[in-house]
Amino acid sequence: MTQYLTLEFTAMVTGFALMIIGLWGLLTRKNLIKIVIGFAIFDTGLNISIISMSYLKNRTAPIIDKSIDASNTINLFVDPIPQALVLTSIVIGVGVTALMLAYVLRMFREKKSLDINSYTDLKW
Amino acid sequence: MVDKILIAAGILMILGIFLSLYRFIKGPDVSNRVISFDVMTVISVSVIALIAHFAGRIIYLDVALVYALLSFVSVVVIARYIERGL
Amino acid sequence: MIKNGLIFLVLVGFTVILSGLLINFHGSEQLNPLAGHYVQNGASEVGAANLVTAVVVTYRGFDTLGEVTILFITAAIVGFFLKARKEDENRERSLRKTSEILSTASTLLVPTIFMLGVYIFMNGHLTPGGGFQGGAVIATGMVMIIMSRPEVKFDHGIIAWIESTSGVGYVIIGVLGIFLAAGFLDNHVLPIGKFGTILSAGVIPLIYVLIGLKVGSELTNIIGSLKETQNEL
Amino acid sequence: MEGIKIAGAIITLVGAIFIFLGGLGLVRMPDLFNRIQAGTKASTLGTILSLIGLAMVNEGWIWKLLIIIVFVLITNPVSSNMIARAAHHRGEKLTGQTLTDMLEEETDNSKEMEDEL
Amino acid sequence: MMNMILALSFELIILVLAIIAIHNKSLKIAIIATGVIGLFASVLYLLLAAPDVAMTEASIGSGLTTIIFFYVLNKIRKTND
Amino acid sequence: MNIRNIVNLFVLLFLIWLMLTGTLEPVSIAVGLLLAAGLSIAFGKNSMVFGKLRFTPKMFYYTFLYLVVFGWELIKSNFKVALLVINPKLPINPGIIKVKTKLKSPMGRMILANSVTLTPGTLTIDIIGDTFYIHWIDVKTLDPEEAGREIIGKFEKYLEVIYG
Repeated sequence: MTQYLTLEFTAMVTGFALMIIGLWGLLTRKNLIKIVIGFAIFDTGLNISIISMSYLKNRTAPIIDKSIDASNTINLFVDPIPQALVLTSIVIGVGVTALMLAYVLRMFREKKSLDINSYTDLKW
Repeated sequence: MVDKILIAAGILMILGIFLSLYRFIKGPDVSNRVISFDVMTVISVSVIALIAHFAGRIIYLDVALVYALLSFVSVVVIARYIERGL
Repeated sequence: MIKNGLIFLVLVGFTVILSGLLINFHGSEQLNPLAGHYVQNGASEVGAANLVTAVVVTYRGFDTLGEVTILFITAAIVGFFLKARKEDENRERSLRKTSEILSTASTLLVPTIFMLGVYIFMNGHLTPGGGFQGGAVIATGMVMIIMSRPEVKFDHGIIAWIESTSGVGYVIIGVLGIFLAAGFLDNHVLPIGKFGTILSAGVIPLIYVLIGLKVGSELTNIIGSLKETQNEL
Repeated sequence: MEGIKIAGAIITLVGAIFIFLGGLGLVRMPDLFNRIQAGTKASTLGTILSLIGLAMVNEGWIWKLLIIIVFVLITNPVSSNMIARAAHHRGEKLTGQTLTDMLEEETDNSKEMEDEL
Repeated sequence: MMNMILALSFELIILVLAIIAIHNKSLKIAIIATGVIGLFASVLYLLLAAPDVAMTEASIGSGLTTIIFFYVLNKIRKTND
Repeated sequence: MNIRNIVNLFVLLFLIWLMLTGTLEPVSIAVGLLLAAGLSIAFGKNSMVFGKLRFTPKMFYYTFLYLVVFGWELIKSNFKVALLVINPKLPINPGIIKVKTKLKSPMGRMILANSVTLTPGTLTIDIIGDTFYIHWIDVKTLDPEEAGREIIGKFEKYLEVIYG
């Protein structure tokens, strides 16, 4: 039991649960903006699970300052590579969200409706 | 000794966040939820400072500064939306 | 009905895949070899105290260039889709006025916010900051200006000029790295300097200033086009 | 030295108690304006006290904590004022115990506006 | 131990808010809930020793996303004045 | 273009830079001076509120007095509202009243409104002309004069000296 009660494991569970909740919203909601919100939640869950993979027990952030012994960094720091990855992923995420919202506005201009069932032009 | 007192303080802050979460779930309309959002972020600033103390890193405090600033601007945008000024 | 069943099946399948991943997840005790190399030699090779910055700007600098390009394309598409509305003065006048407290406080807050943004991207190699965060803070300052004076219009020409100039500057610094140092986007174009001071780590502060200006102007552009597009309904 | 640290920790604890009372006020008060009064104000003082306490516990953190305190002191009243103003403009219901509303007379256009979004 | 308590509470809060964000009928409430998820996720990143990511999430993922959502919502709401 | 305006903004921004970096290295100070100069020239002409400040010894003395009074009021009224919250009967008596202010400068009015908002028990809702509309959790009087003395009188006399 106690082996599962660690910071990285619970954060991983949270990230996966957020991904499932986001997917649920993405698939079941009818409102276009709700679908974009589901996407944003999915994105956050994904980022949380990647970061929880980079965490190592009892270590600290990879930034050298006065409170850190600079010769022993390999035993003090967590993994910096997933952090750099997620940093860029968040910025891309906001760009994609803005793009989706611009599409939503454009679609709304055509049909004056936010319900996804009224867009049947390409449905088969 | 110091750390024990600070752990008690942290638990009280978490309870405060849970109480405002109750208001967020219950709150009859949007304005009440925005108030709850505001209170949660103000409490979180001191939680971040507490985390910085337990980690022993001064650099974490920069995050608290950005956090306070961005939530303030979000609240102002939401308020302007509510009063139709956006 | 069939559709709901399919959605349920997709969610259950996703849950099964994720729980399979979760069971095999063990927190590791040691850094893997690549991360170990970055952590051990990052400070001496690059000269940046913040190793995440070292990875973002130098070791994986090419990815960052691509990412900034993606953000630029996104801002361009948003601006293309949302054309500016026709001039209707009536709507501007029907908006509720800003409160006096906000407009007075913003004269105090806006310079402070800009100073904070500049601090964040100038100190990206020493503190948890950098171009992306600083750019977002600068865009927030622009939002604050709109909030306090709704009638203000951004000059898209100046924003586009800042954006393209900083983008070109970023690429030029990268190309200079080929001639003056070991390769594209190498940071030894300028001397490394004393570890832990503001003007150290080669060209990392310069690159982060350029990224900050570029990201800030792109996000400002997105918000500006969302503000100035026509009202539906 | 140790005494100053313990005093700082106790100040942080007092701040945490104020934060908790702010949350309690947010739950118990009957309408929006009273919730702002009890909630955001108490938690602002609580945050300031706990940051001061942490500045006493960790030497060398004072300047950065001080700038956070100044920032919270400037921004927090502005944001709660904005929410209160917007809600009053929308025609937020006041609690039955309210004695008087002198702003109601000034704003004649405080019609109830419904929107379904 | 403190970190564990804080992390568990924030994870619980994030999950509750995610369910509110998907389940609630009102779009405004869903957007505010998404913003709060971003803010608490940034505290969680800080607990997982990633201050850079925490700062990015607080500034971009939470703040600017909320602002963009509200601008879009402002464009498509029914104006009755 | 007001020179005093730009200089005041420059001093403010440079102090913020010093507090943020927390070092006294010459290079850092030089960078901070450059940045503060650039930003204050860029924003100086839009924000006319700083030009009113005059740095005299009297002003510093009154600022100090104001901070002491404000801190004392903050703590006192916080305890009052905290006792209200934990009281099971919740004996509140709220209402929105109006008070008139004598202050003219925008900065002084903003600081007055923020001080009123920060002390629990009173909350500025709107400012129309010279009138502050204040939500008071425990209304004692409906008369604007008396309410003004009760709520803003203690702050106003210091701010009047500081901001003229």
